[in-house]
Formats: sequence, structure tokens, C-alpha cells
Amino acid sequence: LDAQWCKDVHIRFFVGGAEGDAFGTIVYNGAKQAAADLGPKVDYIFSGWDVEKMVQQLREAVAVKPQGIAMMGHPGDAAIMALAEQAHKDGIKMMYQNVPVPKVVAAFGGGYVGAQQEQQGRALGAEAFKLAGLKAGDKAIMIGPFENENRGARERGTVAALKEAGVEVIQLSSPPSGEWASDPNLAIPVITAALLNHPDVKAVGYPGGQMLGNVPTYMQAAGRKPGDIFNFGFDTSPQIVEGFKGGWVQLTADQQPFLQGYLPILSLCQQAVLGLAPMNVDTGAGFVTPQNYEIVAELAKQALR
Amino acid sequence: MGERIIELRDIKKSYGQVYALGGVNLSVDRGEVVGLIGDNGAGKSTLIKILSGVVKPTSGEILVRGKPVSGWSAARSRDAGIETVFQDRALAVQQTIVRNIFMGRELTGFLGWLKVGKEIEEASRLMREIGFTSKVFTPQSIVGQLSGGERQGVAIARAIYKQAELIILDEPTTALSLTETAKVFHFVRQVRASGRSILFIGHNIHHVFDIADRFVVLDRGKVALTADRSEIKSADELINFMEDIAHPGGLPGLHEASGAEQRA
Amino acid sequence: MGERIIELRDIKKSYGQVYALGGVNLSVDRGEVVGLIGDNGAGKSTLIKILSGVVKPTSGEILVRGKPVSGWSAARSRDAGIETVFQDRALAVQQTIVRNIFMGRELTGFLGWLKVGKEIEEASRLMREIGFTSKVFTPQSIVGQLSGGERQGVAIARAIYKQAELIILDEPTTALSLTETAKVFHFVRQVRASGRSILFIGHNIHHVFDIADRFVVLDRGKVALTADRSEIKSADELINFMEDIAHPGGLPGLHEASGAEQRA
Amino acid sequence: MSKAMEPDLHNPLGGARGQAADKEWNHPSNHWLRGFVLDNRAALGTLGVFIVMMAVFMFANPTVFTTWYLYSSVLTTLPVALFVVVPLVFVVTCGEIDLSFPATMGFASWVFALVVQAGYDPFLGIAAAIVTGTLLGFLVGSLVVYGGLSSLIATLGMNFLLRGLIQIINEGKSTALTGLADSWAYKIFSSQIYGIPVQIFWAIAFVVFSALLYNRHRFGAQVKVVGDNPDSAKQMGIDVKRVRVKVFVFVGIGAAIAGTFSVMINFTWWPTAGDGYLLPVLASVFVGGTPTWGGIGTVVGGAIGAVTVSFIQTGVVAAGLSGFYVQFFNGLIIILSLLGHKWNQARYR
Amino acid sequence: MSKAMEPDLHNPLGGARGQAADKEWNHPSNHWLRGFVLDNRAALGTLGVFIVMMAVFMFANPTVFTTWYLYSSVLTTLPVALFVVVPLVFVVTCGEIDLSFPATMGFASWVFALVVQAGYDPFLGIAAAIVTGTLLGFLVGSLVVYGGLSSLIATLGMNFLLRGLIQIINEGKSTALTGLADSWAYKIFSSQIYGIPVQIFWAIAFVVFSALLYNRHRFGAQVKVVGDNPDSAKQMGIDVKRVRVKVFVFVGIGAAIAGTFSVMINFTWWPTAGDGYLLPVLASVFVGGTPTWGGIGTVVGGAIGAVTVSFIQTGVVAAGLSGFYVQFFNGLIIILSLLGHKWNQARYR
Ligand SMILES: Nc1ncnc2c1ncn2[C@@H]1O[C@H](COP(=O)(O)OP(=O)(O)OP(=O)(O)O)[C@@H](O)[C@H]1O
Ligand SMILES: Nc1ncnc2c1ncn2[C@@H]1O[C@H](COP(=O)(O)OP(=O)(O)OP(=O)(O)O)[C@@H](O)[C@H]1O
Ligand SMILES: [Mg+2]
Ligand SMILES: [Mg+2]
Repeated sequence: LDAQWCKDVHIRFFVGGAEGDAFGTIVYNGAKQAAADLGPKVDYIFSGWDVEKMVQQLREAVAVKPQGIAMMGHPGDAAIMALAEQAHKDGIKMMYQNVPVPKVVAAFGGGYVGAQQEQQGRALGAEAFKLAGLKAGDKAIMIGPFENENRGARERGTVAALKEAGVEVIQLSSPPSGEWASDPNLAIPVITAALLNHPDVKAVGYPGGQMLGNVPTYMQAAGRKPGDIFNFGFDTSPQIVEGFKGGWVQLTADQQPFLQGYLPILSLCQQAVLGLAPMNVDTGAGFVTPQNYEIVAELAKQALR
Repeated sequence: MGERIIELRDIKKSYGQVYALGGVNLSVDRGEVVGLIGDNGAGKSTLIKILSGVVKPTSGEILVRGKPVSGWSAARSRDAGIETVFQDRALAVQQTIVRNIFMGRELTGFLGWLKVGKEIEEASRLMREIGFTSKVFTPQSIVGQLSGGERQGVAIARAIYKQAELIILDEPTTALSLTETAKVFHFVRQVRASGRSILFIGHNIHHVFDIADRFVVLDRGKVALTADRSEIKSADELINFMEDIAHPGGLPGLHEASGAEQRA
Repeated sequence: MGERIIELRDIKKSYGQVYALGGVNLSVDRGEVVGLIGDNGAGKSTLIKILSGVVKPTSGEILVRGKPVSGWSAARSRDAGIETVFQDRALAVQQTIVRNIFMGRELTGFLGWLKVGKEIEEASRLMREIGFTSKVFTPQSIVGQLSGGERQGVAIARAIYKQAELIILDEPTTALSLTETAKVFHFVRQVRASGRSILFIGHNIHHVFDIADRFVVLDRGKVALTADRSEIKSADELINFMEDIAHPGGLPGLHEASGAEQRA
Repeated sequence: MSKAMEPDLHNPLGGARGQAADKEWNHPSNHWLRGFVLDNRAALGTLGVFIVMMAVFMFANPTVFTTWYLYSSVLTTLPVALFVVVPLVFVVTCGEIDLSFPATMGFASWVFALVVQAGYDPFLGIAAAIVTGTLLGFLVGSLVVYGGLSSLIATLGMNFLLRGLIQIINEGKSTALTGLADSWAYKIFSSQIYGIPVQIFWAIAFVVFSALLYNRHRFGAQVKVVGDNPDSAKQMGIDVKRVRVKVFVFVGIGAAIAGTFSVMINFTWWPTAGDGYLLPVLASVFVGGTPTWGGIGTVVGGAIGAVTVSFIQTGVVAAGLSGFYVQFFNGLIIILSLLGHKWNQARYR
Repeated sequence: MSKAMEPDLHNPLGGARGQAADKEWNHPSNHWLRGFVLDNRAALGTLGVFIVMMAVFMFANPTVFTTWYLYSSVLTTLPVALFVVVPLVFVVTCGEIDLSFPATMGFASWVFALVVQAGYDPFLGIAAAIVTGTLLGFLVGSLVVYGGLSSLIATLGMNFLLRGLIQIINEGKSTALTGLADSWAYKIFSSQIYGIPVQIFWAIAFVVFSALLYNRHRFGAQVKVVGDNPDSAKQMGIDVKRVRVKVFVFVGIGAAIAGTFSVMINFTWWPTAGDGYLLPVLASVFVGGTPTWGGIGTVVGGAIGAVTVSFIQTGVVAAGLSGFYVQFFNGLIIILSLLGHKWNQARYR
């Protein structure tokens, strides 16, 4: 195989979030790396996590008839089904990321790259329960986009796991317009209020990299010291690494967004050029803890992990 | 002089703490021209706004053809045959002449769809009637393109459209030149000749004196004088009366100026 | 009659295809009252807007005290001692009387901070001077609370504030009652007595005839007549002249009306 | 007495003084085509912007832009936007604005989803959605008009409030309506005919009807007059408040239809349904050439504006630029359109 | 001749005709307190809304609302909003609106981040950010004013355009400024004194300065007059366009400071920085009692509005309601405030 063996392939890649959001940027970098390594022409699509918009973008993507589309699974089986059928008819290879769409995959094929959201969330909950030394009857706060069924699936999983272990969970919904993702400072008073309202809270979980990276600020605003509260969440970033360094952050489930960018492109290239079967990869691999955070530090700085 | 078209009895109106009208009686009979004069802030505009239903009186009674009415409103006033050319002209300057003339009483057919052709035709006729025709403007021209005088023409055309029984003109010659003032006068005479009535509000006492059959002088929200044409010999008599009620003592600056009035 | 304060030479102004002014010459000397009359749309307001720098002429020359000026603007016009009371009064109705009087020339101290006390004091003085005082209103009252006549008072107070050399009054007695018209006249005479000049625009030829030292008649964007007071015997002569230029043949409706004018 | 008898000016000022009392009216533009262009300059300007934009895109990537599928995919969701853009032209002409339509879309389509999920016929669902939209429009309109509030802020507040209600009740859960595809309602409103999405026909019918309503019906005439000079309209006996409320009701109805169409396209109702339309729809109205100051506007221009805005993202990506460029081009098209309309439109207010 | 000599009315109409030429001016409200209340009714109304809201929250959860940390955490982020809310009061008073400030915040703070990352002193970064904000404000203002565009839509377009530029260049990457905490600039602008976040002092100073600028300076006087009657202002020799551009520049400066403060709170610049402030800041201005029609407004009211809006979310959470209620309460507070101001304020336009 040539270095750029995939160079005649045209792919549409759904980054998912808004331009510049922390998670999306790493996914984007993964995809760009794949495009650079393999040579396909890739169109990048941003939706700001607006599901209606995503479906329309998928419709337009199918219309353009690229060889492959890497789509976010957020709109759900029902919304994607008809378009997947069309793609199938037109011979477009499909990959789905981040949220699985089992019925669509069963009907018209396609692979999935991403954590099994609910599963990853549950795993994080269990891990946090263990590492924080929680007991039944303890209190924890979980923040998440609970107003969005699909986007909130992961955080719902964490809540479920903690609840099953007997922990009392206070759920905080982040505003649907995504203000906390674009500026996590806006959540400072809210988190403070929640901590004041429940002073005996032992652990706080955050939905994504931007907020988890801001943990030191939240804790200082609420008058807490490093280690007072077990802070955990998803994703990695330079700020989160700093959080580990300062002892503010104790646990993060790294869903390896870089792979969520790289692998779908790789798989679509393999399907289009080599005729291989679609990949199914669970990227929700590991946990980062104060013991191992240094491994990801440099990668996080380059927005690769 | 024929039937009493409208009568106001003991009308009072206050804006917050300001009393604009403090018990005014006024009536207009068929075919007469009533001249309403009075100082600034005397309440003339307020009174005609009440007549035309735009403003609700604080208290008092309104009688149309002898019958008291309730729920008086702008729409009911127009139904009763009262049309008003307001002091501020009340035109929608971004709309066509047609749309201004038929504002609020569009010519509609089935289910409210406009009869566009009919409207243009009628508007042409009305404008021609009052002498506002031009090579430059059509009934479909935008009012914003017209001069002040031309706009007054549109307002007058609008008022005469509905063969109203009483037409109220609030300072219609304000900001009008001699030529156009003359036109308005010509029109007022024509309306009177056709047996309809006019309520003419003005500051220029010479103008009002010349046109009216009866005079009503408002002073600080009250009627200070009601007089038939026959009772008054000249405009100067009216002017003197008005100065008297305004400045019982007399002010030097004023006499100097009113002298000027008399000289003219 | 003294120094020539301002002179316009061959001023032309077109709005798109409409010629508002087609080569006008006009001058005002110190201490004289010039009456500018003309039909609707004759271009009077346009002319004074050019004088006050609000509108730029299409071509022509402006001379201040004999010297041609370039870059004429509203600010420069005021610097040259020209103050204007516009036809539409130009008041900010949500602001206080003080803010309106000092609009555009706030009394400021260090770094542009307002001298609030001084402004109130000055405004009181000005308003008292022209006779607009009241128990209900203070210099800090909102203009929106005032009646039409009272607002005209604020506009006039604003114009006299800066001991201007030339004060332009565009139809200042429009919508004013006799009493307040008299006040304006009184004020105009006082200004002339103090050696300053007035350019008085009006439709009421009687008013203008009475006050002016010199008459300028505009017709369709051109000067149709310039005459000294001494050259004209009566207002009626002026009225006849204006009718002649407007309707060389004569129109029946107009004669009827102008007869009324003469009778008054 | 010096009488200056200079020659008359070559201009039609005479008319301004009513000299020519016996002459007939005369249109300044005698040729019908010129009259047509003058009467529709805003809409034609918008069309110009659209054509230039598409030409640029086509030049950048001719293959994609000659594929029918691309157009049919845009035509599938364009109707959703059109059903709100058009009533918004009425609202803006009336001198108001309505930012609450996204929540109304979400609310009305939620009712639709509930009815369909409960097993009733989708037609009933559509009827229920439209009733909901009407009521919400009436509620918002009454609040603004009878409460005397600034519509910009009050409708923003109502958007929050209604969306908040949806969220409180649904707690983020969406509803999938998989059975919808077999219903008659779906065939009539959301299938394809010869590869053309059928909803575009409904949307075109709506635009044409609304354009007539705007230009040839008492409602449109009154909306324009009210937006132009409400005092005047009131003095002429028009029930200004009622007209104002009516335009909000019209938006409510349009938003309800739009929301329902959106659900039928996606077979899913999301609690966020409609939110994504706020900015594109607003931009469409103004890109379309309806000015912000009220009194005038153009329904057809608004529709073309919606088409333009719909194609920006598609075009940018198809032209091979990364998604990072979409926002930039959105801004650029808005600014350029505004400048174009500014230059194209005389303003009398 | 029938002369009706009825008794005089018990009202001060005499004054309207200048009869009392020799009488002195007289304030309608002689007591200074009444005058103060009348002059500040909008701000006081906003304060009333705030107090009622806080009373409800406190009643729901007394413990949390008597804890200082709650207030100190709000006081950390509030200054960011205040630095934009206050200049926006000027813009709205001037009859305009500016929706481009979020992108200006992002742009200016990006420049700050670049300068600091390059190893220069943060003070230099702040200066560079302010220069950037000034230039962007000037750009946006010039476009609106000299282009004669509707500020609502043109600034919305500029917000897209500028944010698009940031995105295109950064491709989504954020910048961490970990060294910032040790700098003098941080100590002066972003640390704590006796547990009070120091930025609130700067914000209060800014509000007081701006309130004086608004009420006691030529700039404020001209802004109000221009918003009230631009024709009049022009005739009186005020350079209306310049005043208009100046208010946009003021917003640019405020947004630059706000953006910088925001970066200093958590040492990170995101390409989305500022976006989250659009709606809360707008809501603050109008909750604060500045009406949309221009000519009047209140800086102090706007500041209190910002405090109110900041506390809504916090209060809802502290009161123990789920986050789903936040939007609902946002909407409710906006609507209630508008109704309150409507009832509280006389309108002369
Ligand atoms: N909307 C209003 N709010 C408060 N006061 C008002 C209002 N309208 C009129 N007034 C007051 O009522 C009184 C009568 O006003 P009105 O306009 O009726 O007088 P007018 O005789 O028409 O005066 P003009 O000759 O100036 O037109 C005035 O003192 C005026 O200030
Ligand atoms: N902004 C403008 N745009 C287009 N035409 C204008 C404009 N202003 C004035 N005109 C036209 O210029 C001519 C002169 O208008 P101007 O206002 O100067 O007349 P005027 O003598 O003051 O009339 P009036 O007695 O009604 O005040 C009119 O035909 C008018 O229609
Ligand atoms: Mg009046
Ligand atoms: Mg004029």
C-alpha cells in the first residue's frame, strides 16, 4: 500500500459539537491526522450538537454521495433510519460515533467507534465509587446535559451506577444552549450553590473536558481545598492535567476522542478501498488517575488526547 | 339649521393631574360650519379627539342625532359619519396614496381580498376632485415622496371619501401656503353647500372668521364664548375678545403685537 | 443697513430628480428682519436648512460677513452665530428642558463633565426671559410633559441662548395661538432692537408683512420678488402679487378664497 | 420693486402645487417591466444575492452543484424554515419581532407527537398542533400587545419560559414516532413525488398564499399600515392591537406547521426541537430584504432569503472549505445582503 | 353673544400659557427624597425585583443564602457581565443594539492570550486586548453607522463573521495560560481580598464611572439626545454619527476588559470565549429597566439587572429545584421585570 493509499476517497466527517468545543477539537484533530496519513478528501461538519441540524446535514451529506460518511449517532435510530437506507442504496459506507444506533446498524450496516455511552458512564460511576471510598448513603453531585436524551446518556449511566451503589445523587442540568461548555466560568455560582446546599457531598462529576478542567476554580470559589471533594468526569485536556497536578481532580474516564476521529476515517478507507468490514471499536478504554495522568499530559497539550 | 348631528354634554377629560377639558358643551347641526378657536393648550385637539373617538372622555355624554351613545370609539365615530383630518395628518408615509385613502376601510370583496382596481380608480377620482393630480405622482405613489401640502391633500381626500356628515379639520391650513389654504376653503364651502357640516379648528382667527357660521371659543378647557356669525361684526372683535379672556389686565408686549394683527 | 451677515449666491439644491432650489440669492444684514414667504414646496425650508448647515447645497456659494466659506456644516453655522428654530421644532421629548436648551453645546468643565448647576440656572433665566415659567414645570421637567406652545418656548429659548447674530424662525407661529404668536412677535422685536437679525419664514402674509423690514418671495425654487418694506403699501399688495405668480390666469376657486383673505 | 422673472425650472415641481388640476394621473414608469422591477426591488435584490452566491459555489465545485440530490435534500427541510420565515415577515412589517417561535415549534410538535404516540391519526395530531400554535401565538401576542411590552425582549423571555416548561415536563426525553411513515398524513405531507420532496409544494403554496395575503388582502394592508404609523391606523378606526395580536397568532400557526413538518421528516420529536431555527430564520427575514423599522417588507424576498441561508452551509462544505468557515460565511452573507438592500431601497422613515 | 363665565378649574393649566411670567420655577416634588425616587424609578424598580427574588430564594433555603461563599462565587463572574452590560445600556439608549460583543470578547481575549503566551507581561496583554476591542468596536460601529444598517442584524452578522475568523484561525484549539497566576496583573485584577474577589471592586468602579458618564458628562447627554431625536441632535450641531460610533467603541472596550477578566479567572482562553454571555447580558440590560426605544436608560439599573440575572440560576439550584427549572425562571424574571418597568415608567415616545 502507498502512504496515501486512500487518496481518491471522499468522506464526510461529523465532528459533532460546535466549532471550538474541547471534545470536538480532539476528535477533529484525530480525523485530520487520519486524513493526513491516508490521503482521503474529508469535509468536516459541525452541528453544535443540534440534533435536527445533524439530520439535515446527514441528508445533505448523503445527497453529495461521498464514498463514506462518519456520522454522530445522537439523533437516534428513528431519525437516521431513512437516510441510512438511502446511503445503503447509493453504496455509501457509514460509520457512527459517540452514540450507538443499533437498529440502524442492524438494518443497513455500518460500524461504530466510541464508548458505549451508557456503559462508559456506568463504569465511571463504579470507579468513582471505589476510588472515592463512597458508602451507601453518601451524597454526590452529577452535572450533565440531562435535557438531551442522547447526549446525556453517559451521565445518566454514571448516575444510575452510583444510585445502584446506594449513593444519593443530586443531578444538575447544564443549560441546553451550551453556555457552560463555551464558558465554564458561568457555572461557578451554580456549583457553589449546589455545594452549599449539600455541604456533605463527597464527590462531584462533570460532563466534559471544559468543565472538568475548571475544577480548581469551582472548588476555590466554593471555599474547598484540593482533596476535600472527589472530582471526576470525562475527557482529558491540559487544564485537566493541571487539575491532577494540583490535586483537584481525582479521576477521568478518557474516551479517547482522538480515536473517535481517527478510526472512522481509517475504517471508511478500508471499506472503500480494501473492501474490509466496518470496524466496531469501544474507545472508552481507560481511566486517568493521579497515578497515571503524566502519560496523557503531553498529548493533551497538543489536543491529541 | 336642521338636525343636530352630534352633541357633547359636560365633557371632562384629565390627563393624570392635568385637566384638559373641564365640562364642555358643544353641538354641530347639519350643514353648518362651526369654527373652534382657542389658545394653545385650550383643549381643542383633545375635544376633537373625543369627538372622533380616539380619546375617551373622563366623564360626560355624547349624543348622536339626539340619542346618547355608549362605547364610543374611533370605528363608531366613523360609522356615525364623522371624519377627521388630524392636526398631525396621520398618514402612513411608506404606503401608497391608495392605501392611505382606504386606511381602515379597504375596499374588499370575497373574504377580505382587496379590490385593487376599484381602489385605484376611486383614489384617482378623489384626488382629482380636490385638485391634487400630477404627472409625477400616481395613486400608487408612496406618500413619503410627497411634499407637506400634497400630504395634506391626501388626508383631505381620505376624509371626503365616505360622504361623511361631519368633517372635522384640526388646523388644516397650518403649514399651508395661501394657494393651498384657498383650496381648503374652497373645499369647505363645497362640503357645506352639499348639506354636510364642518368643524373647523384654527389659530388664524381671520381664517376661521371668514369660513364659520358659528364660533366656539375654548379657554383653559372651558367654553368661553359661543356666538353666531350674525352676532359678531368683524374678526377684530373676536380677536379683542380672545385677548381679553387671555389677559384680563393686558400685557405690554401683547398689545404691541395685537396692534399688528389689527393693522393687517 | 449695516454689515452683511450672510449671503447665499446662486444656491441650487436637487433631491434626486426634484429641484427644490434653482439658483437662489439671499442676504441678511445686521439688525434687519427679513420675511421669507412662498407657496408650499417653494423651497423655504430647504433654503434655511442650507443656511443652518443641515443640508448641503448641490451648488452655490455661501458668504459669511463677506467671506466665502467652505465645509459649511451645522456646527460651523452655529459658530458663525446663526441659530435656527426649525419647523418641526427639533426637541428631544424624553429629555429635560435643560438638556434640550443645551443640546449640542453642553456647559462643561474639566474633561467634558457637565456643570449641572450652571445649566439649570441659565435655563431658568432664559425661560423666564421669554415668559415661560410655571409652578408645574421646572428646568428639569421632561419636555414630553409640555404642551405644543410650551415646547415652542423651549425651542425659542434654545435659539436665543447664544446671543446669536442671526436667528432663523421657520414658521414659528404655526400651531400657535394668538397669545403665543404675540409673544413670538414681541421677542422678534426685542432681538431686532438689540441689533441682531431675524429671518422669519411664514405662510401668514399678514404676520410676515407686519414684522419684516424686507420681503423675499420664493416661487418654485426661485426668488420671485425682493422688496423693501417701503416699496410695498399693504399686505394685500403682497397677497395679490403671490396669487399672480401662482396662477397667472386665475382660478375660480381661488378667487373665491382670496376674496375671503382680503375681507379679513 | 425688483421682480425677478427667471425661466421656469425643468422639473415637475408644478405638480406639487396642484396646478394641473385637469391633468390625468400618470405612472412615472410607464413600461410595465420597469414598474414591476420598482415594486419588487427588495425581492429581486435578494434573488441577486442568491444567484451570485450559488454561482460562486458552482464555480468552486461544479459536480456537486449539478446533482439533483443536493437540491432535493435542501428542499426537504427548507419548508420547515419557510413556514416561520413568512409569518415573521408579517411580524417585522408590523413593527414587532417574535423570538418565541422556536419554543412554539417545540411545543406544538410535542403535542403532535403526544397525539400520534397515543395512537390517534396524525391528521388529528396536526390539528392539535395547529390549535396549540394558535393558542401560544395568541398568548405571546396578547402579552406583548396588551401588556405593552417590547416584543424583542418579551418574546425572548417567552421563548425561555415555554422551552423551560417543555424541559421540566419531559426531563430531556425524546419521542420516536416510527409508525408515522405508513400513515396517510405522511404520504401527503412528507413523501417524495418524482424525487421531489412533497413538502416543498406545500411550502410554495403557503408562500404564494401569504404573498397574496400580504399584498392583496385587507390583513396585509392593515399590517403594513400598523407597522408604518400605528397612531394613524388607530385614528382611522383600525383595531391596532388586534392586528398586532393577529400577526403573532400567524407566527404561532406557522411555527406549529413547521414543527410538525420537522417531526415528520425526522420521525422523532426532541425536547430541543425548533431551537436550531432561531438564528437562520431571523437571518432569512432580513437577508430577504424586510427592513427592521416596520411598514414595508417582502414575503417572496423572505422566502428567497430562507433559500439563501439554507444553502450557505451546504455550499461552503461542498466548495471544499472546512466547517470552520460556515459561521464566517453566514456573517458575510448577512452583512453583504444588508448593504445591498440599503443601497437598493429608498427609505421614507 | 352668550359669554359663559364658568369658575376656573383647579388645575395648573395657566402655566401652559405663560401667564405667570414673573413667577419662579418650582419643582413638582419639593421633598428631595421624592425627587430622588422619581428620577431613579427604573433602577429602584429593578432593585425591587431583585429583592423580591432573593427573598423567595432565601425563604426556600435560608442556610445557603446566608453563606458568604455563594455571594463571593457570584461576584467572581458578575464583573465579566458588568463590563458589557453597562456599555450596552449606552448603546440601547442611543437607539441601537450590539449583538457582536461576544465575538469581540473572544477576539480581544485571544489577543491577550497570544501576548501572554508569547511571554510578555500580562499588562501589555491587557493593553493589546483593549486596543483590539476599540478597533473592533470602531469597525462594527462604522459599519452600522456609516453603512446605515440596522444594528440588530448587522451586529448579529458581525458576531458570526468575527467568531468565524477566530474559528478558522484557531481550528478550535484553546490556550492555557498556566503562568498567569504568578503575575502582578493577576494579583491586581483577579485575586481575593479578605475573601472578596478583587474584580468586583474594579467592576463597581467601572459602574460608578459609567453612571457618572451617563448622567453628568457631555458624552452621556449626547447619547441620550441622539437616541431620543437624532434629527434634532443633528440640527443642533451634534455629530450624530460620531456619537453612535463612540457607543460601539465603548462596547468594544468593555467587551475587551470583560474577555480578559474571564480568561484571568481560570487561566484558559477558548475559541468560544464570550459566547455564553450573549443572552444573559442582553436580558440584564432590559431587566435593568432600559427600554428598547432609545433616549432613556439606567446604568445602575442595568448593573442591578446583571446581578439579578446572575442569581437566577444559582438561586434555582440552591433552592433545590432541578436544573430544568432554570430556563423557565429566566423567562419568568424577564417577563415580570418588563411588566414591572412598564407599569413603573411614563413613556413620552
Ligand atoms: N397625552 C397627553 N398627556 C398629558 N397631557 C396632555 C396630553 N394631550 C394633551 N395634554 C394636555 O392637555 C391640554 C390640552 O391640549 P390640546 O392638545 O387639546 O390643546 P390644543 O387646544 O389643541 O392646543 P394647540 O393649539 O397647541 O394644538 C394641554 O395642557 C396639554 O398639555
Ligand atoms: N428630503 C427630501 N427628499 C426629496 N424631496 C424633498 C425633500 N425635502 C424637500 N423636498 C422637496 O423639495 C421641495 C421644497 O420643499 P421645502 O420643504 O423646502 O418647501 P417649503 O417651502 O418649506 O414648504 P412648506 O411651506 O410646506 O414648509 C418640495 O417639492 C419637496 O417635496
Ligand atoms: Mg391642537
Ligand atoms: Mg417648510
